[in-house]
Parts: sequence; structure tokens; C-alpha cells
Amino acid sequence: MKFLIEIKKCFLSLLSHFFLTAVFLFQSVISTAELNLPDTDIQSNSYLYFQYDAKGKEADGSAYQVLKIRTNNTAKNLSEFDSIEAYCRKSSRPGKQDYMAYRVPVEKLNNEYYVKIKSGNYSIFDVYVSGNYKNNTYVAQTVFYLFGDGLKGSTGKPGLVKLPEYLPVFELTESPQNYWPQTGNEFRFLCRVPEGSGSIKQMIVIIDNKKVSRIFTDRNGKFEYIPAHDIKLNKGGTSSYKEIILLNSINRNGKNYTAAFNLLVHRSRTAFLNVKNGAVLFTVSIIFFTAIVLIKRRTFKYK
Amino acid sequence: MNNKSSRGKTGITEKIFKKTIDEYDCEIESLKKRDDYSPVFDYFLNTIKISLFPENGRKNRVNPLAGILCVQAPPEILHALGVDSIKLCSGSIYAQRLSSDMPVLMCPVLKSLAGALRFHNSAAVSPDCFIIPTSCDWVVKLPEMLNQELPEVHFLELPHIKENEKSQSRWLEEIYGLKDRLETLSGKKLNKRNLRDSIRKFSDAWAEFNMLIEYRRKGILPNIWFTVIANSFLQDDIEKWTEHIDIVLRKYKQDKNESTDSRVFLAGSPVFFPNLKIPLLIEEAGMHIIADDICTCERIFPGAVCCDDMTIHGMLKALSERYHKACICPTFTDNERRVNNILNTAGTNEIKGVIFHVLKGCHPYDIESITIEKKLKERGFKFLRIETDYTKEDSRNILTRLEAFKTTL
Amino acid sequence: MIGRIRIVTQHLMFIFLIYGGRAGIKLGHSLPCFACPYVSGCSGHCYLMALQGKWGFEFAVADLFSYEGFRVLLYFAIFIFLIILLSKFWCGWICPFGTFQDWLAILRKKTGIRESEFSWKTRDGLKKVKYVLLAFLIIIPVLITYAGLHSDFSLPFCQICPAKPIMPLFTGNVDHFALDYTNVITGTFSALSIIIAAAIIVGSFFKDRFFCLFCPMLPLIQLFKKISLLRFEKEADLCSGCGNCHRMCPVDIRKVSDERSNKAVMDEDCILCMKCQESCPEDNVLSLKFLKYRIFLTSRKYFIRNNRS
Amino acid sequence: MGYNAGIDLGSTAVKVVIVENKEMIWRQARPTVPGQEALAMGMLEEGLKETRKKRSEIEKIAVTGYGKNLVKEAHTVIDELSANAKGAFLLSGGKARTVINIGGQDIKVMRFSPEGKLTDFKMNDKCAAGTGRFFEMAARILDVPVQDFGSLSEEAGEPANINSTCVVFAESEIVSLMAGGAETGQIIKGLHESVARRILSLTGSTSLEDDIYLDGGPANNSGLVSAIEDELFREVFVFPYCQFTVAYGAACSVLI
Repeated sequence: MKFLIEIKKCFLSLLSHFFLTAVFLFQSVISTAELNLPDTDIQSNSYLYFQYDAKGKEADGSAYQVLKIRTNNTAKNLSEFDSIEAYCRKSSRPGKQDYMAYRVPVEKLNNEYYVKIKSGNYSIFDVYVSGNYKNNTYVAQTVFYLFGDGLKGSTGKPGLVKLPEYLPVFELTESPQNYWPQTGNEFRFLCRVPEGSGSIKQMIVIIDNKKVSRIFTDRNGKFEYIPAHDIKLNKGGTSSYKEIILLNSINRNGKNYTAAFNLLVHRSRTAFLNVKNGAVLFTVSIIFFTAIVLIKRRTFKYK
Repeated sequence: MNNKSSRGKTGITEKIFKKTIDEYDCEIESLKKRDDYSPVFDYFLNTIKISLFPENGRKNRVNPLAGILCVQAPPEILHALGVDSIKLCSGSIYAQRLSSDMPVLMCPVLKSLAGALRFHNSAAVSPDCFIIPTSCDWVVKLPEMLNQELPEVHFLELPHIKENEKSQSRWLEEIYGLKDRLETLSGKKLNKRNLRDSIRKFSDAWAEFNMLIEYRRKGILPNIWFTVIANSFLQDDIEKWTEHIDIVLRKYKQDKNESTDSRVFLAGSPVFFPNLKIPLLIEEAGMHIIADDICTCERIFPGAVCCDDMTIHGMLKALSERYHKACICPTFTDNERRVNNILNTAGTNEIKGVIFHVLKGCHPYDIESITIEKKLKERGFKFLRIETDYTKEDSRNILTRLEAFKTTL
Repeated sequence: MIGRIRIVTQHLMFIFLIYGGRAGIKLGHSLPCFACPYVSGCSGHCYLMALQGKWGFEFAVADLFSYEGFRVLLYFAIFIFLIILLSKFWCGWICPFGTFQDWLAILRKKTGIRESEFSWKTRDGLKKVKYVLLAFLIIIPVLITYAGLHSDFSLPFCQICPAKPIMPLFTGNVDHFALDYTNVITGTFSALSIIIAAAIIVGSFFKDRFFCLFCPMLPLIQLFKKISLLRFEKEADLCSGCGNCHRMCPVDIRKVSDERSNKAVMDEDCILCMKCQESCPEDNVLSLKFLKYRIFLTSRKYFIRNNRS
Repeated sequence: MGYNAGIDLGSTAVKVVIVENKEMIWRQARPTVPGQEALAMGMLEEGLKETRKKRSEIEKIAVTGYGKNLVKEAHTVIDELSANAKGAFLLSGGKARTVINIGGQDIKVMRFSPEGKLTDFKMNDKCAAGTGRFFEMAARILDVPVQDFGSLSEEAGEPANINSTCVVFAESEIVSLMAGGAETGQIIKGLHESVARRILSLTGSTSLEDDIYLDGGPANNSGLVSAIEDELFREVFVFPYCQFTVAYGAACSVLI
């Protein structure tokens, strides 16, 4: 009996499949209701962050990613920052990181600052940029993959340097999809801060320059963040993405250190799959086509 | 012997019947006197007479009996349903006397057959059913001419166009019709197993028969015995026939190829026992028939039925296609493959001459001889057309021509 | 005899292509058969995916004279090479989806259900479907790149290909049988994919190699028939027209039986299963050659041996 | 150089020739009777006597014709058509390509290669229409010797209309024509035309190659020859000893 009810439920939901998908189009907000938390000092602070820009392949087969360096505060011009430095780390997979990195040049074009990361093979890149403004140190960070498949695997061994110790960094320790971060995935972070700065207990999630939520560390001192599904992403194509900025800040010796981690997420590939409905559709189709064949197939008539 | 027709008629029928038996016996005797005679042929010489005594065909048996004419009706279906068969062809001159009321220009095979059917009609046991594909006009009008003396004729309407969907499915319908007819006759149902077994038996028979053809090609097996064996097809149980072919094959297995010259191809109208006039005259003229495309000799059955779909429908379809599409009977509209067959067989077997046998009144072959002559001559083959009937008066004349033909090879 | 060799080859290739990746075998992205990339741990990919996506027309147009363009051509060249080498052998002997269809056909034969037939007209009409599919799978990616078509239309053929839901089943993956509610396009494609998979499964059960009648790989392979090292020829003069070959043909090619003058009888639908050759009772009619070497020639002797009870 | 003899045991006449190096030095024809082999040997003896030769000088005896297998003394037995071809070819000096032989029972049309080898032929069936028999029958009814047929038909005007070439039917037709008052010459001319038509139907006028030669007994009949010429639209040649071509050919076949 229970089984029958289950089947019936499946069938009904199957019937409503097209209706539902149509409804999706018109729904603008479902899951990502904004949290209007009171402003804190962290948010009122300025921060430096990455914005994903052009991505593509070079003629030689290597892949590149351009990252723009922005500040949230339009009043603060990047040119007023001193010593904007960019570092890059190549690592094979999340969680296996060392602190050795190499410098990447920060380029400037039309008053815009950016870095361009290029790879001839398949690699993960941790990119950092730091800039000082008055008494504050700002760090922007992100992690992404490049699927280079070119003639030149990598351009020699770059001169490795140690990351400046004062940099507070996010460390993505666990990510379920190894190259295709999606909404609904569980991301875990560790925040490393310079020696003697205490520990960071909270961070802020910023989407579209708006504070969305605040995350606190768990017992292990890790942050856990699950990006919510987004109807805009769903409606967009397979490669549409959104950027989420995770922000933390500490004060040490009267100096403010602010780190912004840019998490790029795509729409979820699996969250909207319904195998049960699919199976019902499949069964119904099998029955339907078998019936068609049996009824319509050419029978040899002799009488 | 007769309880059906009137007394006066019986007397004549009986006399002619005796004469016919004598004719058969005489021919058998003369064959037995040949140098190349061997007792292995006795079985075939005996079974060939069965068509005269249909009741012998089912001695100690309870199966129904069907007379079958022409090569387009698949005997596999008969066999599968346990229906015994006899081949209806007739080569008897005497039997023709009983059909003297029929058109003068009638094809001798049918004329002789019509007479022979009148024996059957007056015999104690006659076939329960006659299965006749409508391969020529004589055949179509035969029951009418026999004035409904035949108990039951099942015509298979033969589509004269082969490579066309409509006619193929039309012929399949006829095969289904045959199946239904035979099912009511035998009281059995055609099932997958018996049809498959039957197809296999005939395939095996064909495989053996094919070896026989090979032996003749090599010049090991004399043509006349090949003709006798082919003529006895379907007169008795197919398995027995196959067994005896195997015995013949074993006898000739040790023989080496005889390099025969004057190899000829015999094409055209049916040659059926006891009318072995043409093959014997060819032999007398010193030529060897290495191959033929005669429907009572090499073409007696197509064999080689194979199908992927082993359902009844699949197998019936396979049979219907096999017996229809590759048949090179001149009754079909487009018979290019008949010429191709002659050309290929002749080409691969060092045959230089083709003798085309036309029975007077056998229109399809008569008509086709013209086109075939043209095409064969184009390809450099010698061609001799001999138009004759069952009578022996023209033997000298034919022999003169055959002798001269031999010198042209 | 050949039938048995073929079945063994088909199964070995099935295992090899579906599970071979787990043993570290990588045959690349250019296989001219339905070795579905959605099967995790497969050892090679169907070229249709490369053609629609990364290494297809989409990129070829933009960067033809670059390294990327070179890769597009390279994969295409490998594809051509594989076709030239084995031609339709890919279909009848290697394609795992073909093998899957053959299983269904065997199942049908075991259950004693008769095979469905198409009328000649319908059969000829179906021939066009694969060209339509081929056109779509070439045009849509181009439209995505240059005309702003929604990117969820990418890999349009893969999205509706019946191999996509069915083949991953052999590695225990049922995900592709799911309806995808992400948006209207994915929902429609996933529903279509499931319906088509069902149709093809039912179709292949009732009709040998049902999907092969629509497979867009066939016209691609056919393009290179002329330069292929494999030759399938008919000596039409020797043919008796018995129709065995046509009847045995899983894809119902009439030409092989009815052709009267032309030597070339390898139809675009041909899958080189060699069933026609096995069922031909005449000597020297159908020949399969690799370069000048004869692989198989029909003969009455073989036929008799093969059909002996 | 030896001599050879050729014997043609035909259906209506037995022909014997003696040949010396392709030269016909003696010939004779007699109507066929039962025991024709003895007759033939007798004729040969006669010929030897007339040419003053001894039997031992005859190297080979070649026999042909319907009764060819009856002669025990024969060294060579050859079929009529080949012998005829050979004879006609040699007699025409290698020019002949087609020969029409009108025999006692059959009509044969032969074609041969430039080397004189028989390549193709046509021959009537068992029906004797248009053969020597036909003229014999007509001669009997008209009471005119066959030898006069030629001259009579040449003198005649319009030919009588004879439709049938069948011996049986033509007989009644002739009788009714005679009753209707037709002249003998006209009837004979009509007969010639009907025979010529019959020959034409056997050959088909187009398939014949030049030069066409006529032989066999009835070829002596000039009326028939011109009728055939009219029918074939071509010139037809007749050998001087047209009755003996076959016997001559048989004798010569031994030579080469």
C-alpha cells in the first residue's frame, strides 16, 4: 500500500515536472533571503578583493585567468595603496598546501589593477594580493583551477618566496567537488593568522557587496560554509557562476588586517536531479513504447 | 484398381497405364544396362516410379499425401506438417494419350501430367491435395482442362516480379495460405520446432545434393545418373533420399577428376524421367553435360534457407523469399540472373557450349531462348537451341545437330 | 564461425571500453563508436562528444591556426585514422552500445517474439533522421558560441543520446536517469533523454540494432568509405538474388541483395557484422578486403558448414 | 598421292565421290534404297572401275549422312554439317561464309569462320517442309519431272499463291490450284516462293553473311535459286556439283 502511494506521489510529481520548471523561471527569490545583520566594524571596514575576469585559452593551449583587484570602497582608490603585491601558489589539491609561493606581477590598465595567471597544464592556484593603506593591511585571496593543456607544461620553476608572515590566509581544507565548486556544497575553511594575533572566531559572507550572513567557527576552529542555491545561477548556463566573498579581520598591534576570500561557485549539478521521477518517467515510457510497438507494428495479415 | 470412373473408360485407362509402366520399366532397364550403372542407383530408379503409384508413397503410413508441381512451393512446410509429397512432373509419352482431348500445342510436360493425373484419379489412392504454383499458363488452366477431375488443387499465385515489396509480401501471403491449407489437411499445427527441423533436414539434403553437383562438375558422376537422382527428389522421404545420396557420394569419393572435353551446359525446359531423350542424345553425340539450370535437375530445390528470426513468421518469410527471389524460372519478368548463372557456371567450369532445350509449347522457355541466345553469343559461347517434344522420331535430326554442335566447340 | 568470433570480440571490447579506464587505459576522445564518456572509468570516448564540444567546430573556427586548432584537427585526424583502419568494424564489432542492443535482440530471440519489420518506404525514410541529428549536433554548438544560444544547449546530442543514461548503468550509475529540475532546458533535455532511452530499449528489443538506424556516427564514417582500407564489395553478376543477406542483415540493407551492377554495396547503415557474408550461399559474391588482403569471401562450402545441423 | 573417297548416305540419295588431292575426280548419286551401305560400296567399286584405280589406292573412306554409322569400311565418320561446311568452303575457294543446304529431309544453314570452320548453324525440326521431299511430292502431283521445275518457273508469269509449306497441306492446295486452271509453271513458281520463305524464316535474312552459297540436290533448280535471291535480297551462288558438296567435304576432311 505504502509502495503504491509512493508510486502515485512520484507520478504526480512527474506530471508537475514541466509546470515546476516553468515556475522556476518566474521565481526570483527562493532560498537566498538576505540576512540583515547589524553592521559591524568588520563590514564598515574597507577590504580588498578579487573579481574574476576574462578566462580562456591561449593559442598554445595554456589556460589563463584574469583576476581584477578591487576595493569595496569606491572612495579608496587603489593607487593610494602602497606596495600592492601578488603571490601565487600552485598546489595539487586543497588542503595540501605549503607556504611557499611565487610573486606574480600586478598589472595596471586604465586605472584597473589585475593579475593574470597562466598555466600550461592542469593545476590549482591559490592567489594572494596584499596592499597596505595607512595602518591597514588588506589581503585578497582566491582558489581556482586552470585546465591548461598546452605545448609547454609549465614555464620553468619560478623563484619561490615565503609568503609574508603577516598575511592572514584562508585555507580551504575540504571541498566536495574538486574542481567545480557548486551551490549546496559544503566548504570548510581554516583561517591562519599571523603569529600572536589570537584567533579568528567569525567571518562575514558578502554577496554582491552586501553582507549576507556571519559564520562562526566550530569546535575544531573551522568555518563551515554552504552556499545557498541561486535561481539566477540555475537559469543561467552551465558555466554561469557567482562570487561570494568571505571576509575576516583582526587587529594586531593597532594594525588592522583584513582578508577577503573570493569563492566562485557554480550552480549545483546534483541538487535538482530527481532519479525517482526519472525512473517513473522511464517506466512509463517503456510501457508506452512497448504498447505502441505491439499495437502499431506491422502484422502480417493473411485471411 | 479403379472404383471411381466408369468401366469402359477404365479399360483404356488401364491399358495406357500399363503401357506407361512398361515405358518406365523399359527406360529403367536400359539405364541398368549402362556401363556406369551401379546398384547404388537402384533406390532412385525405384522411387522415381512412385509418382505412378501414389499409394506406394504412403504404404504403411497414415500421412496425407500432396502432389507438388514446380519448384516455387516450399516442401519444407509439407514435411514439417507431416504431409508426404510426390513430385507431379511427368515425362511419359504414353500418359499423353490420356490427355489427347487437350490442346495440340500443349506443353508435353503438362500434357503428360494431365494424363498421369487421370491415372491418379482412377487409382485407389490419389493425392489428397495438389499444390501448384501458377508458373505458366498451362499450369493455370490444367485443372479446368481436366474438367474438375482433380480432387483438390491449391494454387499458389506466383508474383512474376521478384524484387519489389508488394510481390514479395504477396508471395508470403501465398505461403501463409499454403500453411493454412496444409494445416487443415494434416490436422496438425505448424510449430517452431517442426518447421525448424524440417528446414534443417532440407538444408542437409541440399548440402549432399550440392556435393553431387560438384561431382558432376568434375566429371566424376555421369550426368544421366545425376538427372535420375534429381528427378526422384520428393518422391520419397527426404531423409531417405539424403541417405542414398550419401551412399552415391561415397561410391564416387575415390574417383579422380576425369578431364572431359566437350563440356556443355544444358539449359531450358524440364527433363523428367522417363523422357531422358535430350541428355542421352547429347551423350551419344559425345558431349558431357557438366551443369544445367533445369528445374527438375540442378534447380530441383534451392536449399540454403537461413534466417535470423526463428519464429514461425521469420522462417516462413525465409522460405518464401528463398523459393521466390532466387528462382530463375523464365516465368518471371526480369530474369537477368538466369543468364548470369549460365555465364558464371560455364565460365568457371570450362564449358564452351550451351544447349537450350525447348519443349514444344513450353512458352516461357521458348520466349527466353531468344534473349539468352543473344546474350550468350555476345559473350562468345556456342549456343544450340533444340525444340522438341517427347516423341523420338526426331532423334536422328537432333543427333545430327548435336554432332555438328560438338565440332563447333 | 564468424558470428562466434564476433560475439566474443564484442564482449571483450565491451569490457575493455567500459571498464578499461580502471586499468589505466586511455584511448582518447576520438573513438568512432559509442564509448560513452559519461561512464566513469571508461577507456575511451565517443568522438561525437569531442565534435560537439571542446574539440569540435566551436573551437575549430576561432583558432584553427593555433595549438588549440591543431588539437581540433589532431582529434579529427585520429578519428579519421581509426575509421580508415577499421571502418564500420567499429559499429558491428566494437561499439559497446551496439553490443547492448545485440543483447536485447538475443533476449527477443530467446523469448520467441518475432522481429518487427519496416515497410521499404519507412525504412528508406528513417535514413534521413541521422543526417538531421548530425546537422543539429554540428550547428547547435556553433550557435552557442556565435549566436548566443543558451549554454545549456551544449552537447545537445549527448544530452539526448540513449547511451548516456544506459551505458553508465554498467558501472552502477543511475544518475542519468534522473529528471533535472535545474531549469526548463535541462528539465526538457533530461526528460527527452529518458524517453528516448526507453524508446531505443523497446525499439532494439523488437528490432535488431534499432538505434543504428539513427546513429549520426554512421554518416561520419561513411564520409571516409572511399579512402578506407577496408573494402566490402559485391560481384553482382555472381549473385543469385536469394535474399538471404537482406533478411539476415540487422539493419535491413536491401542493396546488398538487390544490387545488380554496382560493386560498392557498403551502405551508410552497414555495420560490417558480416552476417550477409555468412548467409550467402554463392561463391565469391561478397568480399571483404583489407588493402589487397582478403578477409572473407563468401562461399557455398562455408555456408554449408555454417548451417549444418 | 593417294585417293580418298567420300560417301554421303542421305535421306533421299546416296552420293559417292572420289577425290584426288582436293580434286573431285569422280562422282555419282543414286536414290536411297534399303541396304544403302551396300549400295554405297557398290557405287564406290563402280567409281574405282571407271577411274581405273585399285581399291588399295583409296587411302581413306569418309562417311557422312544419316546412315553414316552403317558403313563398316569407313575410316572416318563425320557429321553432315561439318562435312558440308568443309566441302562448301573448299569448293568456293575459301570465299563462302554462309551455305544453305537443301537436303532431302532438312534445310541447313551454316556459317563458318574464315578458316572454314563451322561456327554456327540452323536446322529445321522434324518437319520436312521446304526440302527435297516437298519438290518430289509436287512433281508427282503436277506430273512434271523435278529437273524441269527450273525452266518451267522461269517461263511462267505471275506466281500462284501457295500459303502452305507443309507437304500435306501444300498437296491439297496444288490440287485445288490445278482445278482452278492455274498453269503448271505458275504453280511451280509459287512453290519456289513458298520454299524460299520457309528458308528465310529459318535464317532470318539479316543474320546471313555474304557470300551465300546454295547446295544440295534442289539447288540445281534455277527457279528456286532466283526465288531465294528475291527473298534474301542478295545474290546467291550455286556450286557446279551442288549435290556432292557434302560427300566431297567428307572426303576432304580426311586430308587435312
